[in-house]
Amino acid sequence: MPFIPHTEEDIQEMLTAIGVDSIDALFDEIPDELRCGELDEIPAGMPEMEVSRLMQGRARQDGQPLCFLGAGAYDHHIPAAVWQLTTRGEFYTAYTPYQAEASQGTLQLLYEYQSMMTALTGMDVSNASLYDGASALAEAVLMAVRGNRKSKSGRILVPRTLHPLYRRVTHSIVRNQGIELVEIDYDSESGQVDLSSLEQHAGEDFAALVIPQPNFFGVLENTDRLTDWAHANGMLAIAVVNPLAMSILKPAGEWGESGADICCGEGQPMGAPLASGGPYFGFLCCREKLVRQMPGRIIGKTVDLDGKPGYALTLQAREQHIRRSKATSNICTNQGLMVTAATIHMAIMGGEGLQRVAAACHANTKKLAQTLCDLPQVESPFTGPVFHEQVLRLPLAAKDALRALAAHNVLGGFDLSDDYPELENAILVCATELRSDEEIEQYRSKLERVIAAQVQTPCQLKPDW
Amino acid sequence: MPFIPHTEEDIQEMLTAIGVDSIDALFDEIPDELRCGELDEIPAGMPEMEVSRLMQGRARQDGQPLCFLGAGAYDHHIPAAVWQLTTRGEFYTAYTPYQAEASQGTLQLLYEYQSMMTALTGMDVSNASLYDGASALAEAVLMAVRGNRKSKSGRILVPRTLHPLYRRVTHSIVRNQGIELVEIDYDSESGQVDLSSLEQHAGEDFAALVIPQPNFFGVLENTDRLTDWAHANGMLAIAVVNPLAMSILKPAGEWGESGADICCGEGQPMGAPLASGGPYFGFLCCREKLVRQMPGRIIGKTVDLDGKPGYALTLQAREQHIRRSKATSNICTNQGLMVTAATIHMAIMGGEGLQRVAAACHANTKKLAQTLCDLPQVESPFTGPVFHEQVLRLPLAAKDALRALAAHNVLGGFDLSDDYPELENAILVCATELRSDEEIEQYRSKLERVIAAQVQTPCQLKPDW
Amino acid sequence: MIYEQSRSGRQATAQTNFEMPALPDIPQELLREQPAGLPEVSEMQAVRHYTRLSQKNFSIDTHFYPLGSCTMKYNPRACNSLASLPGFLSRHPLAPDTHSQGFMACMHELQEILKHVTGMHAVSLSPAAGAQGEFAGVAMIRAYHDARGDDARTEILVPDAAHGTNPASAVMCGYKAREIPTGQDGDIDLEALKEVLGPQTAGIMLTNPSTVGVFERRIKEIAGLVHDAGGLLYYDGANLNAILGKVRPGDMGFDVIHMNLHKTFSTPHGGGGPGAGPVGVSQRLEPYLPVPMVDFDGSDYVWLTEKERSDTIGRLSAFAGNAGVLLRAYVYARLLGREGMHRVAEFSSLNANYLLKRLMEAGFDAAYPERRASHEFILTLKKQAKELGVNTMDFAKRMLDYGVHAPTTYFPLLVPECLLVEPTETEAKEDLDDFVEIMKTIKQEAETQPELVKQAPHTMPVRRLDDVRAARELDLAWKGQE
Amino acid sequence: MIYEQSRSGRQATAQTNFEMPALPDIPQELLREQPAGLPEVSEMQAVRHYTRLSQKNFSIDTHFYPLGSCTMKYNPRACNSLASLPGFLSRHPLAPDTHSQGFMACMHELQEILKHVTGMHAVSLSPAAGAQGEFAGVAMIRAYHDARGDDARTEILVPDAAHGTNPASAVMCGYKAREIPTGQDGDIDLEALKEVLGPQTAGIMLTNPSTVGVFERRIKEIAGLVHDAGGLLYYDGANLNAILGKVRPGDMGFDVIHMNLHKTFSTPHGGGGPGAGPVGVSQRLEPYLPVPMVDFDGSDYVWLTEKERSDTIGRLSAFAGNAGVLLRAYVYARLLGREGMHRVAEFSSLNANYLLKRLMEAGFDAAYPERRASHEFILTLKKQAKELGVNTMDFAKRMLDYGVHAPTTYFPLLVPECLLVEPTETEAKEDLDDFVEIMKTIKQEAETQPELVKQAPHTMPVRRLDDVRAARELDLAWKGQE
Ligand SMILES: Cc1ncc(COP(=O)(O)O)c(C=O)c1O
Ligand SMILES: Cc1ncc(COP(=O)(O)O)c(C=O)c1O
Repeated sequence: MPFIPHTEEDIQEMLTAIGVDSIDALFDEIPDELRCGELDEIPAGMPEMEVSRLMQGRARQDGQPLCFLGAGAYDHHIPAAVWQLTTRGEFYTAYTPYQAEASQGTLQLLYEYQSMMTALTGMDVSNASLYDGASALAEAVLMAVRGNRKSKSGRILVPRTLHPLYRRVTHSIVRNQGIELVEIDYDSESGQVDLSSLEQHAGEDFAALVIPQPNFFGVLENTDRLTDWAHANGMLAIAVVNPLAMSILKPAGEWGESGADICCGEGQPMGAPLASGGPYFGFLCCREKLVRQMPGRIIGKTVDLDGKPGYALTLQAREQHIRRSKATSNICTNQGLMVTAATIHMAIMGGEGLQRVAAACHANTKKLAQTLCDLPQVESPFTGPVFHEQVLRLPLAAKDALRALAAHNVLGGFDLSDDYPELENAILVCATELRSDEEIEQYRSKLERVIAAQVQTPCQLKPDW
Repeated sequence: MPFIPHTEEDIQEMLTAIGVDSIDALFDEIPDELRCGELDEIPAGMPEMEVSRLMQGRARQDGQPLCFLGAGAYDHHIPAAVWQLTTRGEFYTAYTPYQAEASQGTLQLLYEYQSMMTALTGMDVSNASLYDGASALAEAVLMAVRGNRKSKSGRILVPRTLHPLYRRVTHSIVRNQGIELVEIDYDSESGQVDLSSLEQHAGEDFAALVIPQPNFFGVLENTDRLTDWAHANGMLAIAVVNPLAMSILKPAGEWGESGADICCGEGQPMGAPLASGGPYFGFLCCREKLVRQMPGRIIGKTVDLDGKPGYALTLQAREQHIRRSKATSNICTNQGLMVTAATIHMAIMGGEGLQRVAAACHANTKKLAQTLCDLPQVESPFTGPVFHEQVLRLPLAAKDALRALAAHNVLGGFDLSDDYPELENAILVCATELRSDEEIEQYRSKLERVIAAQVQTPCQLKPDW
Repeated sequence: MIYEQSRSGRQATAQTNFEMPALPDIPQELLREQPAGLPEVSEMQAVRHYTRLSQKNFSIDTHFYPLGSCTMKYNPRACNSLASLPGFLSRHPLAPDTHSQGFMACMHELQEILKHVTGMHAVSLSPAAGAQGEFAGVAMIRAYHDARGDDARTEILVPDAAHGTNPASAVMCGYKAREIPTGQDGDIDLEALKEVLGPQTAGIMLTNPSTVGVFERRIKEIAGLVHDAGGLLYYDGANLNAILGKVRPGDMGFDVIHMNLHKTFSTPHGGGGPGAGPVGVSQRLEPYLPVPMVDFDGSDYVWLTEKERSDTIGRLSAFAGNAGVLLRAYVYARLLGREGMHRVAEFSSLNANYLLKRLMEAGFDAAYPERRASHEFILTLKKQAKELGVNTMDFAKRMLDYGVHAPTTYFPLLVPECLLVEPTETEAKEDLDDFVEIMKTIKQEAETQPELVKQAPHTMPVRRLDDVRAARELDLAWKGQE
Repeated sequence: MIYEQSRSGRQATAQTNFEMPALPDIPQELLREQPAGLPEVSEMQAVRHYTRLSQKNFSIDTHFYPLGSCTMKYNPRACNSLASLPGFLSRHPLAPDTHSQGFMACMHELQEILKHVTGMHAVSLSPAAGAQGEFAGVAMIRAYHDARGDDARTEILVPDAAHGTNPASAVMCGYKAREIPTGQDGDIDLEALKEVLGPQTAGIMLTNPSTVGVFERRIKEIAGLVHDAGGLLYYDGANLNAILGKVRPGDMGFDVIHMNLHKTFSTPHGGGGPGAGPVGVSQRLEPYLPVPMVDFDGSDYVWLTEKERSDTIGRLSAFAGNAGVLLRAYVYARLLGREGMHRVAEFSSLNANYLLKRLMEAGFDAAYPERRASHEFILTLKKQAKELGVNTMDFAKRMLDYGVHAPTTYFPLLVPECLLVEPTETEAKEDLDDFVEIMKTIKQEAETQPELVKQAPHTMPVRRLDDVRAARELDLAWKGQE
């Protein structure tokens, strides 16, 4: 009986103590007609050895293609120490730290995390995580609607330069509360928020303006100007940032005259492997004045009976387990273990270490884009400065190019044509610090072949390789 | 400076405190002419990210061929828990437990290990490990020479059914002390020790007889008879056993009338991965009366000042750090971490669990041998019962067959022709519990092709594939 | 504090032992002036700090942890290592299907297993935790009513004993949450339910066994009543461990369910998460399931997204949810198989009923003494609190001194001075017996030296913490050495 | 004790959840009657037991561990994960060269790095630890003399301060070990050396810096004397950390050296091992190196075995030694590179000299106050022992209470009441300063409340253990519940 320690003798003694004949008798309050049968559709149990074989085969099956794909999930080096520590049983198998005295490990770590995130973003406070970057933005939007007392509209300005999946997730989550996301277009030259589209909404009632940095095109927005514009128009400024980019960029808390009000994003670049998209974690920071609108766990430092410092969950009156239907959110379980990894990751990398990584990503992406733009008819449509992703326009359909590259075991980037058809054959490429010069050259030479094949024999476009 | 925490300020303060100008001044007692230069032949340091890339490439390069090779190192399933626990920093980065009070984790674990090994082998006491199975046998031989007061010859009877590498290692280690290993032949029908060759030495002065179980051919020896013969002839009986086999076989401590005197072997099947041959660990158990002849660490249970049980290194007067040139051995560092893994492995598997694994190995090897013997001209030369390895004779040179199989990514077994040329084209095969029916069939079909190729076009023997 | 070990200029340079490229093309006004104020420590300092910090936690791997409603059972180590195989860790979430068949096969099979074990018609794996599953479920209820033009339904009913996420999730979906009372016997007050049911009822959220630890016997009748009123039934699967392989929510009449894989399927809780909260639905809610989902087209596994499923409530996270958690749950499901799943309910119930019986014999009061325990049960220390002035919190803190994590305290709210105890199936009888002895000892201490208990814990890294100060003098981030 | 949790019939069945095949073809008399008496526990019990047990250890990952002669420095976690890549773990030791080039490339490069950093002519990696390296080294010395027919050499000289393995290894090779005294200044007594050198001298084993923590200044002179007498020089590389990248044993005139990779190359000590003790030799000893070794033939890596190297002293373990440890050392060497290696000696010396200086200021006596410390140094607590009745062992035990592992005590034997302190380069200045404060505190305690120190430790899982009883009433294995 996998994972069940009971011996026959134990079972008999326990049944006797309870005063029943059989284990089945323990279910006697359940109406007979509800009892289910053998569940034959579920496979029989297997020993660990066989499950291992199965999973090894499955994992191998997917190959490990060369990754130039970002679009919200980035292939970074993670120091070996990070996960060797994170998977220690004491972190891995603890529950949410409800009993503070028996959970100082997790609690102190989370306090350290909050400290690091506020340092990185320049905000006053941080919570202890949300599910992922996209749902964190949804929570930030809800927070802004609650927090912006002046606005009654429940409307939010969202640029099209924001990740399309983030826009969809936010919409799915906030629409049932009647909140409306209003999109603003981008400048087709710079790839940044189009200031004239923005200006059209000046003076209207919006709870907040969402400001991505970098934006989905990899381009850096003029965050000072956008933040000040939002504030001037009675809106809160919600920053959606890449935490690695924050290590070199002006932190959200310092944008414009008075800084962003809320800063959220995807924590994955801080120690989470790509891992099919999760678990990652959403981070959420804000100005002190908004702290009571925050969703999720928050850890506070306090003292014990002897005056010794200690850590505990605090401001729980915001949360569902205390406030129930009046809570700031329904979130309960968050992404604690990912935060554990992120905290250790940030502690090991340090502020300057992250800068080196960020700068290396930037340099590699520039190198990649230049290398690819040397190919005939490959060009970079936007002029705005980028962080570690860049849009490229190809001489063939993005879908076809990417499929052909994948057949060569190269993940060539993100196909922009569904979300931004006006960009035509555009893809979004990314080269993190992990990509070597040889790998960049590999991409170039494969793309060259793909383009050549396309030009010469268009019928071969549907890859049969 | 990788792994060096000193800031510039630290360095200056420390130099000032010491009263020198520079770090270099700390080496002022070293004659100038001895100082070496820049060591340009050593490559420059690399960040962890690059070393990771390098090592991933190297590890991938060697493939993961299908393994039917044993010959002293076996491909077993290891429960995932084993190494996740073993690599916890508190086990992984501790030193030998010299300060008992600060090392109760390691010490208690080692005491548990000793308890498990004595249970498995049926011996009275166990040490806390030696380097590997082969060197453990060398130590057992030295121990027997010291321990057998009646024998003066320094001679040891060693059957040819013992692993040839074990014979070589033992020879390398004991020969400088003038100890002689005398070989006895095997019965060409059964594959067991040849009793008549043995009988020739009856009455001669030998310190010990070495008894492998199973022997190198995978065949089970008649251990009762051999043990009794040794004792009747004034020799100690040294058992060399596979610990997994011990889970189903009569334990060495119960062999014959009074049991083996010393029992040693390779611990690898208890939780150590194949890993290119190491680290594994040698185990060494003996009768209580020989305990003061034992080499290596031994842990004893005792009490503290309050009478509370605790564990400590004991009988240290046998060891080099106390007895120096009169120690039972020069061993100091042993294979503690492998023992940690083995202890956890045995605790999780339990006695019955190990039996299941052993029986599955046995059944798989029988299945493999039968399947292969269905091929034309493949036969099994020995009649003795086997554990989980078996000798097969092929219709082509073993070297060629194995090379051809390897080109098909199958490790087909161990080539016996160098060590036992009289067996002709013989190989030693092994199918552990990990080998599935499909894999056995894969071996069969590849061997079939190899044999067919050989028969039809002998010129193709030298594989150019 | 890691910051206390920080020194300006210190670095774990094995990580960043490379040149820092310049950033000439990024305008100065977009750059930060100083590196972020993260700790500056060596790699060893970080390793040592976090290793020692971890040792200050109670966890499944170190302690009995009978935290009711949380199903803290053994998290098999194989789940961790197999979900962490390099092929899985390196898979980009947007990798094309050609490079995803292995992963997608696992997901599809997990969908199928969860379908069968809950008796639902279809499953989507994407919700990241129980609460997000609840959100998805209620959003689907809303989408269903909306699709039928039945848009006057404004209320979701929740029992007063329900978990806080239930009403909170209803509100997130734009509903009002309306409480219904629990009867004396732990079952829902059926009369009260009948009274509040009506055309404004969008649905009801139930846990069964309920959060008071007993099986709602008249579930079929409730289902009938709610359905008759035009509402749908939501099953909060947090307590699925009690009935796994014994009864299926689908058979009870539920329309939608979420499962906490970090409970019933034993993925680790990680000190707060991540979890996974897949949702299962009956046929009529199937079109609304959150995306993405995995389908098998006869030869390949394919993703179903907004494109293929236009009625979906949408996407709840950027990618496919907590994939790594789902892989762990999949491994667990394959290790257990169908027989193993039956045994989960059997032995978690055996342990709970045994422990309850022994504690009652030891003089503790059950909240529902006439009822079978499910996989958990409630004690009430009302008597002790009143007679000895030692309350549930004191008991809980004292337990820590005895090396047992406290059960859930003061939840559900309707039972005064309650302890919700869930031993789970992976604990041995000896551990339950030890727990009984500890409870007896604390009771005796409460009688003879109440201060000892009221001041507990005494052996933890800190003594009892000042929560009021934590909330009043907010200190939420390190501001430098004081 | 894990056995105390054992119950007959309990099993961790996720591992062995399969039919037990019969064994019809094995004769009954060869089979055992009962399963071996191993513990019968659940997987969770094992996990919990060994997790908690581990927490009772001091270790580098948790504590400052200045154990002299042991070089307890940070063990980079990358070394562990990269040596544990599936490709490396699954490689069979007898796999053909076609399936071994990746592994062999690492081994060959490691041989080269070790050659260059020690200044030797050739290196074999196979010895499993320092002592086995010593054995190999002395066996090569013997093989060398034997090959020249110079077989009257019966003695190996070892300083009185030498590690116990030195004389023991000499004896394992059939030699007599003869001690030579250390002078007042910590260097070898050269006159005494001259006296014992002669035609019976096979060689001398030295550590430099020596085990008294100072650099043997007249090493060149010693080398000349020994060589003139026809003997060879053995370098015990346990203290290589002190000179890595600064001085090379080959340049000092040594003929053979072993290196403790589990010290200088920072592979973990694992609570007792495994280590790795590669040997390097001068040209004349090259033919005798232990096998196997890795060679590069211009296109492929190939093994050198007994076949190719007929003069070898042979094979010391069945396969190629502690391969996994060697991989860890290789990773470490690549992370550090040549610059990193220079810094090892620099910063380990800086730390040692700083700590010594501060402790002397605090009133502690250095054994060799006039000398530079190398990477370690010796204090003598003679004065304290005499005046206060608090000896070195008491100091050591009290340190544990302050969260620092004790330095090596009572070694080397020639310095009374000594502590051999080796901070290593990976400790931060703050930790050294803390150590000084702790030593001061204990000194003060020894003066004012000596019993507190003599009874120490007070905060460990056990108090001081009865070693005499351990040796007298031998209890070496669990014999069942008493
Ligand atoms: C009864 C019940 N419902 C819902 C939840 C919410 O699940 P989660 O924490 O995964 O969001 C929980 C667990 O916390 C619970 O116990
Ligand atoms: C000076 C010295 N020589 C030799 C050794 C022996 O090395 P090992 O323990 O690896 O056998 C040691 C370490 O214990 C040592 O400190």
